[in-house]
Amino acid sequence: MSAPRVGGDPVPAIIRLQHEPIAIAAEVEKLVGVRKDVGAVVTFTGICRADEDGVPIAALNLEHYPDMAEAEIARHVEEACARWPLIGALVIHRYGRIEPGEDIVLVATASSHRQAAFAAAEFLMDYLKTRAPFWKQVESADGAAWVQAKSADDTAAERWSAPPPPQRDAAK
Amino acid sequence: MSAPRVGGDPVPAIIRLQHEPIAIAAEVEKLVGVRKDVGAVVTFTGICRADEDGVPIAALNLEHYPDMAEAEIARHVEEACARWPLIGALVIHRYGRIEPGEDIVLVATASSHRQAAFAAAEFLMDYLKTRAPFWKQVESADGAAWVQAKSADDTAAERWSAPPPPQRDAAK
Amino acid sequence: MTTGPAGQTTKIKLRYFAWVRERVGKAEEEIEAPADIATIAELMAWLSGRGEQYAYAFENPKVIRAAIDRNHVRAEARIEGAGEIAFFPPMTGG
Amino acid sequence: MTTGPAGQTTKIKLRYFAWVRERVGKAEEEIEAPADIATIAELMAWLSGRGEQYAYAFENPKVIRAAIDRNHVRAEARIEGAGEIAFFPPMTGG
Repeated sequence: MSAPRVGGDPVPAIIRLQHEPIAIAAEVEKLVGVRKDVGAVVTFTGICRADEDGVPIAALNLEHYPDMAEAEIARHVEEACARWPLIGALVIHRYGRIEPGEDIVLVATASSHRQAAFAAAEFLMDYLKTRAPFWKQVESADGAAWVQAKSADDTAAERWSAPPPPQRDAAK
Repeated sequence: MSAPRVGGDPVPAIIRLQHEPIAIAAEVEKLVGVRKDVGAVVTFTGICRADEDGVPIAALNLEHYPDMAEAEIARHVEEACARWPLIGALVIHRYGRIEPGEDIVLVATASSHRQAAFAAAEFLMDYLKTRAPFWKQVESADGAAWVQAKSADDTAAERWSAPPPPQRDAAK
Repeated sequence: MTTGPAGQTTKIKLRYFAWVRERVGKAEEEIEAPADIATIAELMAWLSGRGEQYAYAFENPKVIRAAIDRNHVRAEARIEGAGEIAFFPPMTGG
Repeated sequence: MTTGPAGQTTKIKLRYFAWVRERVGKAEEEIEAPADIATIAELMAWLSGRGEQYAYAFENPKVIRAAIDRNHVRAEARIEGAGEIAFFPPMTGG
């Protein structure tokens, strides 16, 4: 999806699954591009920690459902664009083997005002955690183990089920 | 302030006022550094828009109270570190003449888990908007005009006056 | 999903991910299921009876998520007309 | 802030920012104020009487913010012992 249309207004969106490391600065630059009405950019970077629940890990292996993951992310980017006045949105998710310190996921949102950019980035992350078909397996000295889904992530995603509060007026 | 101590735990913090453009990628890299427990990094970049309330602008001129601004930001970074389990926090604010498309401010927060990083970045931005001694003047074809403070920014900052909700358990 | 010659079986393309894939022992397969299996829940119950590995994979069907043609569906969703059905654990991306 | 020789005036270092600075016509100054001025609000009222520019700068004291020694204070804050007092409009940073 390169430009979901919401109310006739095209919002540039970048959605990509890749094994390669994410060139964060370059990706964000592409997102903001030549638009002159961007006042706020929020980025979220998910990074592979060196331990999981106190156990040192060698790597994460990220399995995904290729045909579904991109479509599922695209649906949520469209929903974010319908909920908030975004100028751009970006989701890049890696798969395969990822070592501690490496980036796993990048979400970036651009808007004229900061509240929309913050809310949309949180919304996208909460949905990625609970709805995007990715599964993490931890490699450690004990062998390989699948990461358990966390109920706190479901709780975080559920708060978006209520209708969004009315937009506050312009505060960048 | 390079390491506010909260409960004996030093949190690396970078606070800087400068006229020069902000090297975002390099600054964030410094923040995360060699820490292996960072699982989430949120950045907020405030950018000079090409128009203010529909009027095309030539530039923003940012005046500040040098001795006070850094101290005021440092107090709020310390408060953020006391409220959320941060691994690092960064605030870089520019002053002087800034043209459309240029960055004005960078806030970055690092944590093991995403909710803390998001909340702390929003908290810092809300406070910068309402408490940090900076004043924006808009240069346009009509001359120079001081930007009015927005009541929506005060409302946004006030929501942090209530005690923070209890930490949800670990969801990166 | 296509109905078999006598109307008694249907061909279904299945995909498995993460530990469901590991327990079943394969990433995808095409199966012939009785034509009277109408829902995801019924399909999981029927798969459980196909052998030890399937019984292990589907031992706790409440935790298994499913998708029909790349859309999340609930256990009570009807499978008629499905091109591809996937089973997997709760997602842990992001 | 130091009390003058007869105890009747106090020396105060003042700083002005943004449109307060523009209206007053200077960024900082040292003044001698009557010693009975106890609060920020009283200081603003007294400054208003120092001439047209001050009257213009402080015409609506409710919108003026103040800091004593680089800490935000309210209009009713006492100025005794202040090293530096600043007046400015609501902040618009970030």
